[in-house]
Amino acid sequence: MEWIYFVTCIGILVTMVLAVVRGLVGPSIFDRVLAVNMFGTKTVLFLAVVSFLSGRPDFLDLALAYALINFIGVFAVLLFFQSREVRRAAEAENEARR
Amino acid sequence: MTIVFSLFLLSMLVLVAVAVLRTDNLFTAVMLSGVFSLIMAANFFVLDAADVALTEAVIGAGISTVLFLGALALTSEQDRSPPVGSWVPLLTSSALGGVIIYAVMQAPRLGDPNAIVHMHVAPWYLEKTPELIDVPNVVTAVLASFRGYDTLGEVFVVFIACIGVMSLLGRVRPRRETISEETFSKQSRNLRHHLIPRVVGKMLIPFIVLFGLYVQFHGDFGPGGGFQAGALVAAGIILYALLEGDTRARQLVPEWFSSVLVALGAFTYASVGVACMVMGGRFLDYSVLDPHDAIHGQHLGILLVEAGVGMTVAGVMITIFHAFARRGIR
Amino acid sequence: MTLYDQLPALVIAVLLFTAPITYMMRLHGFPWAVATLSVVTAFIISCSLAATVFNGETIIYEMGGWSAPYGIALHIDALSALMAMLITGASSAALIFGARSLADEVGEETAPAFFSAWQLCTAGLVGMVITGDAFNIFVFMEISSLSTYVLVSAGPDRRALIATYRYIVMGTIGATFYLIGVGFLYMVTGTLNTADLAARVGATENIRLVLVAAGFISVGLAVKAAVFPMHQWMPRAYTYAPNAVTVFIAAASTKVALYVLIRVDYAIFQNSIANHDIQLTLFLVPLGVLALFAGSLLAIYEKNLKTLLAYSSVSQIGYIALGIAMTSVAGLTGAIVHMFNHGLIKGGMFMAVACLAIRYRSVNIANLAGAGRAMPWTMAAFVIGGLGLIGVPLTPGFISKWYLVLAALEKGGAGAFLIAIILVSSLLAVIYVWKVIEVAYFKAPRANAVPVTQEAPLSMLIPTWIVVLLGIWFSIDTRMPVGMASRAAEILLGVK
Amino acid sequence: MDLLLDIIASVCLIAGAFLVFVGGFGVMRMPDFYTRMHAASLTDTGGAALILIGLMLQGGLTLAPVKLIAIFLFLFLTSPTASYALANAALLSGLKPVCRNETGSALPTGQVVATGSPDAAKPAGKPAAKKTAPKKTARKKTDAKKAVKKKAAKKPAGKSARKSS
Amino acid sequence: MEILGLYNYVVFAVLLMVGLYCILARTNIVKSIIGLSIFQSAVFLLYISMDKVDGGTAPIIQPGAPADTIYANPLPQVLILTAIVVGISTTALALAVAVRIKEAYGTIEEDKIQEMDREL
Repeated sequence: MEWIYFVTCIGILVTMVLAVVRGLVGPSIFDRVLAVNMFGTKTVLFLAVVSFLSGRPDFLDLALAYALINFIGVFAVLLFFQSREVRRAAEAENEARR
Repeated sequence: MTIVFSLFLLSMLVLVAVAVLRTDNLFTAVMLSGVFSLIMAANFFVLDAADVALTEAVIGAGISTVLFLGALALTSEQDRSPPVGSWVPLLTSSALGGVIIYAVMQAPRLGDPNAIVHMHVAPWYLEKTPELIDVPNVVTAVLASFRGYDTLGEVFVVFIACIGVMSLLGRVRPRRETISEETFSKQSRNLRHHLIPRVVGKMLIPFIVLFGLYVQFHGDFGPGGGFQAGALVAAGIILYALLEGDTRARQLVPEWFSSVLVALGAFTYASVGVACMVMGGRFLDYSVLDPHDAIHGQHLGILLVEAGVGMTVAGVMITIFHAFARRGIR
Repeated sequence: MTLYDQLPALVIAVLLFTAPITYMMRLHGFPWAVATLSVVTAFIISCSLAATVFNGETIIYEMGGWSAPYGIALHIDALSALMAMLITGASSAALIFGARSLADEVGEETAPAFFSAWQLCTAGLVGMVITGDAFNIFVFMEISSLSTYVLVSAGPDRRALIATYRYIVMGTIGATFYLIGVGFLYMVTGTLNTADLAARVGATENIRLVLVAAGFISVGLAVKAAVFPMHQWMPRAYTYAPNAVTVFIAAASTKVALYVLIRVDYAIFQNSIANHDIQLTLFLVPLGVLALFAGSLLAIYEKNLKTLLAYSSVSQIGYIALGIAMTSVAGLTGAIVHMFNHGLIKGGMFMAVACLAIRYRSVNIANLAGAGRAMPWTMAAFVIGGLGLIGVPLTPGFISKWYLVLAALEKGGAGAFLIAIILVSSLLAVIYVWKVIEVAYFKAPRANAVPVTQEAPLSMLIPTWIVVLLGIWFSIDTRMPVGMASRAAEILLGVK
Repeated sequence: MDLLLDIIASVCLIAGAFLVFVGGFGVMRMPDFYTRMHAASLTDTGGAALILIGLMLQGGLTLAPVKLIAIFLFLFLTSPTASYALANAALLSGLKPVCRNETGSALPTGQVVATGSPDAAKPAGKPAAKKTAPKKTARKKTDAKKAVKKKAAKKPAGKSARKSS
Repeated sequence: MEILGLYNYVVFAVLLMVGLYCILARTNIVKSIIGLSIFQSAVFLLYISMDKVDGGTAPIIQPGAPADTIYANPLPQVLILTAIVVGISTTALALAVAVRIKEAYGTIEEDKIQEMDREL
């Protein structure tokens, strides 16, 4: 059973690398956010499998916490995008006045 | 096994760090530094540091990303640093790296059971904790009791950060940006019109807070404790603030309440210490809290102290978040 | 346990316990009152601690009842008691002195946060000097630095913000370097208690790690102490902080970093690394000499009085660094006495500057023309302080320089070179002090300037003069500072 | 019985890992943001579900399966929500989905063409599409997917948005 | 294997370099603060790498665990818990200062701020 966990872990890790590469490449900002979000879910899975692999399933708490935190991050980003439009408009107005 | 995982995770870490350095877009940098924290946390978990992994995930990836985004919203998104012409930074940092690599070549390899680190103090903690404190989580025991004085200091570090942010952003009114009514009316500082996220998010908030409380009180038995719990509860409130807007969140958790929480938590910790002195022990010697049973006294002390930590951290994170969120363009 | 046994913990507990209370005070004047009360209490406690350890005893107080190295132990000897006295004394003096000027500079609304930060800053600095645990030093270092950032950022000018930012960056780098050093030490010894570290570092085979740890700790603390090329954060921070804050941090904060440097280097590395005295000399003597000249020269060309004094601090820190680098009892005594005396001198001078600022509204030297006549008492205090910087006999600066010269004489040929440098830099000090005196006493005020006719308020003048007179007292009756310093030096060097 | 459980769990885990990997691969290879998101979010839920079920089978009668179910529910709720929110934000800010025309050449991808109003009630997609119509025809001729992509990559998404508004 | 066992420390060194370079070379204040947080995180890695013991598990004693279970070293973990909280406090304070700088100067580029100060 051990090596099944191990293979699963490696699969998830490779996916994490792919997500990171997407995060680095972009091209748009949304791609990066997508990559970050996806990376978060993969981390949750990774932690869950590793906690079984190391024989300490009581550490699933961590995976749970990650899932929650990841979710909040996406909303923060969303709100940031939303406020950005207004900020841009304000900046443009200020510059026009100058 | 550990080495294989570490290889992956650490290489990613370097990759992300270099990308953070190279990008000109600060938003990208912030997102990537969130990923950086997540990788770091996963790596901590692989290295058997469950408590630290939880803290790094909640604080590093969660709260600090939110804070950075809040700060970006108030400053600027573009890094307009001139192209680097000076060689001083490069030289300094390479010298630093060189010196460290020179030194760590003598360090014991990862996981070496014969390393001196595992010989002196650490086995004592592992051996004596069940006997002296009787708490399964040795990290909690060391944190709250053996090195409780450090933790006291740490609570005050968070406390002072809160004071500092409040005195910088809280009360001094920002210069009013002049924008037209039209732009102003478009400004919405919540996600109330996004129906699905709002419903799902609000559904989750009670669970997040509940989970925070679980982490708080389960900290003696599993990974967790005051810091993680405080940050999680704060994350729940922050989620509410993101969904419903800052104003409503401040109706839910009034400003006076969170600042009372901050002061009360720090005060609780310090007064537990003083209470120990009054009852005839040394500062922060919880054994004297129960005159009949030293171990029970330790339990009581750890419970109170962790509660103080949790209160302070939760209060501080909420207060800091509000301080940033409130300071939008008006 | 009697109250007397609890004193070492009480000095911290009093400050930490009341800081949240101060923060919750919303009534006019109360935050200041609570802060002053707790800081003065801490001062009294440190004085009684100093009385206990005056004869060379060491108090060990085990926090939480856990014995070192498993728990954290406070470790108080003559040196730490002297420093604790300096810190709490400077803090209370600056608070009492600053009641008026802080009310001016810090708004009513930010007052609770500000005074709470002040208390925590004091607590952090005291915590650093009385603890016997390497990591605990880091924690308290962060308390003191974070609260210092808050204090500096309260300055009225917008440049205070940028000064704070620079200070945060440099301070964090310094603290992180220290943390790295401690990490390496922990790696080779498995302990964090300083006494235990001292015993175990010598036994290690991984000498590279120890050496690099020593390097990181020294550089990190040198950044914190503003030793010459790492001093950039300091002049701005001193200049744009509120005046009373400058009094406090100039008197106490950089000295504490130097204290930790002395403590860690002498207690841990000096006995365990071969030829470490030479390494220390090679590290600190060039920096000290450079600091003496660069600091003085920068001060000579400076137009702002506060910045001028800050640069003079850079050069005075050079003296202390030289004293530390000599690794002899006389040199170390000189360094420790100078830490104490320079705290007194600079504290007094910045107090005088604050008095000037409250009337003149600007501390540009050019604007101070005629101050000698308008504010005779303030300027007299300033001049006495300036004489102390130069090192004229009967001022505190003379005593410390005397010990430094004695230590240099022991060194033979190289010592003569050092003596020459000390003399030259004293002459440079004459120039920059004279620059201020000339403007204040011998220049007529500008025609268009608003004439200042009033002396500073008594609430500020009296503390200033108390500090100045204390300085003179300690230069005549040198038993307390020199006695404690030489005892501390003997303990550190293991000569008895 | 144990063996059977092990086998089912192994199959679940491997299948889950494979799905997860496919998702990652898709995120790397798909041509534009929306298709990438499709790859990520679909396989995210599927792969996660399989892996978590596999672990549940191994957990036995302890607290672990309960926690796994909690994680599963969380992911099941939050992952699509996050995807929705993100797609919504992308669409509102004017990021256009790619669509193929008859010749098979792809249109510019990942480029922000117009600033949508943050107001959700407004159908922001349509006006944005109209505005960019001339641009499209111009680009079609070049028929060089890579070149366009490069351009898009060079320009941070925000800049062009500000210019066009 | 021996060299791989030191990989953690090498990465620690590289991260420190990246962080320090980011602080020193970039004039953008927020970017420098991000660099500062990377710089601090690197130290976390140093400490946590020390705590691992081969075949060990996290130092949370399980009720039914065999007596010879190996546990990781708890002390570095405690220290780093403290350091993480110190790190976020510093970051928060620095960001607050950055926001105020933006409001006072209208920019967060240090070189521009320096020019503006020189004009005074």
